[in-house]
Amino acid sequence: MTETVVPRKTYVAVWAVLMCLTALTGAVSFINLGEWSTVVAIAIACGKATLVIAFFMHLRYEKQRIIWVWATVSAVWLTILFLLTMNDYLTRGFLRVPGK
Amino acid sequence: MSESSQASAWSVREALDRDSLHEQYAEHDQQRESAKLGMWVFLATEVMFFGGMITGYIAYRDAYPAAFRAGSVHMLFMAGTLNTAILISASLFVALAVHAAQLGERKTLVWFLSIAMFLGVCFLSIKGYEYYEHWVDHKVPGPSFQWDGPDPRHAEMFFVLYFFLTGFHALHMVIGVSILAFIVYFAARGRYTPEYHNPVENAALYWHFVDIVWIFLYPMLYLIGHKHV
Amino acid sequence: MATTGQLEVTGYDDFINAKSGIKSWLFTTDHKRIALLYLTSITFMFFIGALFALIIRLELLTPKGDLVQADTYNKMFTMHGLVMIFFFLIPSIPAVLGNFLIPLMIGAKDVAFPKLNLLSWYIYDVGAIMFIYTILTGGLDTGWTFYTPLSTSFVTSSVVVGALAIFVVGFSSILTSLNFIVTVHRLRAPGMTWGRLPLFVWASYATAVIIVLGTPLIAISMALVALERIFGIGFFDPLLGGDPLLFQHLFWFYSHPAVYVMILPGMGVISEIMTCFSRKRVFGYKSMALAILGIAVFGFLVWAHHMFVAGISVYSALVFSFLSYLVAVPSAIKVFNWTATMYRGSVYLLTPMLYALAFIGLFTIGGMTGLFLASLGIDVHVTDTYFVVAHFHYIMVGGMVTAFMGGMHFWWPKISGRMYPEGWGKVAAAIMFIGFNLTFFPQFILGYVGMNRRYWEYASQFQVLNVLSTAGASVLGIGYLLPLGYFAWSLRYGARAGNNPWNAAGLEWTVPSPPATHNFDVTPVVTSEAYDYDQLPKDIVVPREASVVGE
Amino acid sequence: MFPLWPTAASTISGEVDALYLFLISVTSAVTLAVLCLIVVFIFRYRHSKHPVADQVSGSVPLEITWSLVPLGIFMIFFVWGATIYVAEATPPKDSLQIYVVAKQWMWKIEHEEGQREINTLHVPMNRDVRLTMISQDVIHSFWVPEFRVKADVLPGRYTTLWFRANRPGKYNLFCSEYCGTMHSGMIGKVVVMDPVKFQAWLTGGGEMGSFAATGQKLFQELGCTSCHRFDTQGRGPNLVGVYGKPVLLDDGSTVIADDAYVRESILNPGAQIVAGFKPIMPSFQGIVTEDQLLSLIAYVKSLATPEEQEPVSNRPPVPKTAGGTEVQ
Repeated sequence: MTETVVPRKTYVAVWAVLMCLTALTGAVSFINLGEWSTVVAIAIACGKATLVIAFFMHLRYEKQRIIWVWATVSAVWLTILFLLTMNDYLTRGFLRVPGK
Repeated sequence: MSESSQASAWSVREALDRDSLHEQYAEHDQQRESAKLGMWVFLATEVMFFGGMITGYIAYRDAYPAAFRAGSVHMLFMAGTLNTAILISASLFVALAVHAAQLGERKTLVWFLSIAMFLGVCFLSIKGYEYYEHWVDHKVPGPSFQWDGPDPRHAEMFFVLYFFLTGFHALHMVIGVSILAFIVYFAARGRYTPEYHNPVENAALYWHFVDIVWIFLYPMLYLIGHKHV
Repeated sequence: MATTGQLEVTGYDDFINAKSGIKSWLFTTDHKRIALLYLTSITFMFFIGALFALIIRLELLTPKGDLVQADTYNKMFTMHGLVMIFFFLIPSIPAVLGNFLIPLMIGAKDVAFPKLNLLSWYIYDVGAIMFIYTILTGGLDTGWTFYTPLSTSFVTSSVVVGALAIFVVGFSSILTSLNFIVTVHRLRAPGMTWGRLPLFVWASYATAVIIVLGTPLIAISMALVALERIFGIGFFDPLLGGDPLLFQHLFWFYSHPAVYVMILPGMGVISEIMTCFSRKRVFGYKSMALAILGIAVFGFLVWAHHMFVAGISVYSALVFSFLSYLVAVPSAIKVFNWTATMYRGSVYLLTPMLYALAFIGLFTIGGMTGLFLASLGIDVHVTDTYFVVAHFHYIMVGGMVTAFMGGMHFWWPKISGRMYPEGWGKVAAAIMFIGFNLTFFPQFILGYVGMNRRYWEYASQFQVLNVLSTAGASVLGIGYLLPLGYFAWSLRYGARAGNNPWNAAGLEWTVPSPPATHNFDVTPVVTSEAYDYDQLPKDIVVPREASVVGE
Repeated sequence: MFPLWPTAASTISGEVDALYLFLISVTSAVTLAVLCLIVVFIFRYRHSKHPVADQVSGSVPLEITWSLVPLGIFMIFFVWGATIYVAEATPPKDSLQIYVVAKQWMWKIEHEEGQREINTLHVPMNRDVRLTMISQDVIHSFWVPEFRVKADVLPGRYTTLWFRANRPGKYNLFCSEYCGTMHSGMIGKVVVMDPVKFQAWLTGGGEMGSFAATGQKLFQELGCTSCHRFDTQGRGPNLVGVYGKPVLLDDGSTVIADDAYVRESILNPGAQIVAGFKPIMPSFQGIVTEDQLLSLIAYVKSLATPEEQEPVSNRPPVPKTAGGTEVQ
């Protein structure tokens, strides 16, 4: 056996934090923070996702480096997809010529 | 009696079958690592699959922010929040089930997975209820779509995105619940041991991934309206 | 390496004869048998695609649309593209040669998930059958690019089944690639470090990474097109403020890297052939491996160069043009390094080497014309013309298919245990090279002069070049049929190959041909780098029937 | 026997051809060099002549050289190509405005003076011509090989193309983006005329009045005038002098009242409401065609005071009264 066995307490603690974060993000959504609303909501979601990946999916205890790589790769590729697509959408109309 | 002893004989034999390494592997650890790596690679694929739709969400929300906020007001905030809590709890039980599998606690494993399945079914039922409410409310895109606000077309686009994103997520939930059902079945027959429980672990990884998708869908769809009355 | 007579080869059960009966093939989990199953399927699909190409070229003999109707013509080029790309090119080298060779090359008994491997072949077949169903029920006329809103709201052909066929076949390549990735990470033999991997394995690995990260995007785009067609409402509906360019972004996010899926494995094959027939290690192993990874990663950053005139912002066009030039650098490195591999080597001009040299020539032309297309000012003029058609055929057919044929000749002795007839091989290679250039070179000129792609009728001043192209295509067709004939012939009459007819480096050549089901009796231990040709015999003595009998 | 080169008939053609020639010379030189090396190596190092290979394993300086030198050359290609592209994307200010509507499988052309044509485009020689294009159905692409310019024509969104023809004659106009069954039949002619003759041609068939006048007529027929009044502020914004200027919206943001904005405001009026107005305007989606929309835009444009047509900066001045449009 080379697997790390995580104590049950840890899982329950992580679950409690996740529930709190859910309550927090729900509560914050009632406050209009303007542009920051989205930033806060996505930041909390990223935090929750990180917890799930680290503890429930055992990435924190993972000894195979390549699994770390693959977990990161999908995030990096998503970023490429979002950034380079939005790079088009956000810069349309810079020249004030329709379609350019 | 004879039936149950036959069943246990079966499960022992199957366990032995399973236990024997597949010929391309030298040792159990290598086999387990391979299975896990395969699952992570597959999850990378799944991330990109949802990424395509989320790209559409980002582009359109950037273009029609007001219509998206207006659309989000029609989301059932309580149902969405409850569903988030349900999924997180289901994930907890799945994680605890893996823990049980690692320790070889067969009964606990079966119980925890069954609870997770039940929570998954709850999630789907609530989702179904939401869809029903949207249908009654004429918020399903298509000929029956009705909108009182100023920008009906872009609001309709919000609902297109809502139904596609949550629909594909729900499809993944259905798959996830079915996978858990298989695992419960085999777990009850004692197929998984502390040495061999790759399927439990991989099913759990998949389940957590589906959970993560929802963790993002929840703020993207439910929380952008600022007033949920 | 005793090449012994037929009766004496009884020491092992080779994978072909280990079991018999159709069931033993349909339920096999042996990666080598699955490779052959794939070979059968893709060859079948190739000839369907070739049939469409034949009709296209015949129609274009004359400027008027006189052979087939406009709709039929549109279906021909749509289905030619779809069949060739999704059902032939993408699975060609990875699923056939990759499946056969990767475990052998890294010293493994099989791939990591043999059942999944078989499943992916079945999924491929389901996709293929769905697509054939589409063909039989009237075909598709969306163009292989499925651009919305033409595909979602206007054409009347069976888009839904066609798009879902692409969706399904995408899963097949994802599963194969997932298998390769895990296999390369986890099943390498002791001593087979990353620095000792043959470049073919590097290339297959990089290809698998592209497929795993890119294919979901084509899957979701196809699913969204199908759903929008079913429900009449969806992501790309301009009425709801949907943007047709969003589809193009998602589509090309996969389909541009897919071009590298269709060339990287070919590059891997060429590296193996060039070293073997130069009797020499590869020039700059590290930079070759890095270039492969560089192409795989940078390939994801350039997709919108297909959209320079499509209405993307000028700023993003500049970014994508710049990035497109960056991805050209590793390709340039590879061409120069292959050439340098021959330097002070000891060159044998055998059939696989002829294909490899043809590859370098054709790929260079294809790559160089890619530089034209990456240049914004030129691209505006030549995009959507025959210039583009010529360019990507130089990469996909001149590159990938040539590499596939080279690889098939190179490893045919390993796969079948028999030698193909060398003379015929050279003749076929020459015919293919001539036919190919005659077919596609005129199209560069046609494009710049002003002939649109996907045109059923064209202006009469383009006819001479089109006739040349059609003539070339007929020659090319003969070039493809010949190997089919002599490969079949060699199965019975070819000389026995022995373990290593080329005296080539690599673990796959240390086992008998055809290999045993379990590949290696004892797990090999690797102690030297790839392409250690100084450790191998200096000469290649191609086995001939006579010498076999004589010994 | 066959053409190698299309006629150059616009100012940009020469520039594209120059870059093309440059690319051809550089790439052929490199390709030939590689092919020659291969041939030389085959002869010098063939097995019969050079039976034992020397195990050269690489040379880092060489490899760096043949990575960096191509990169440098590529940057020339990039910058040169980009220069042409940017020039093609920025129409000069006083270009002749022409509207193009594409549909399966024909081109409809509208001149500001009121001339309408189908599958033929008359343009004057030596004058900048700017096309504002939109598609009624699928994606098309406007291409005149002799001009070396091309731009996709999209449904739901305007795109622009400009050129300056400098050689009289008749040239082919192609649809270059696959658009369905008769894609190859969606061709037309571009007629480049002497400016004087062009003027005569323009006024020749002018019974219908200018394109903006068509728009004005439509504006009245559709009843727009009941809300968009010119003497006073009605239930809708006064449209005089609006075109080309920033508009404050009710969510606090501003947009420039360009073609896209006017189009959106007619089809989807609630999407961007001018500050101080109620979202009461009905949608004209499905009621007006793309040609009619263009004529309405031409009309709104004609209401702009000429010197204010091109605003100086992107940053709009904050209007003093929040209650209405900044234009009075």
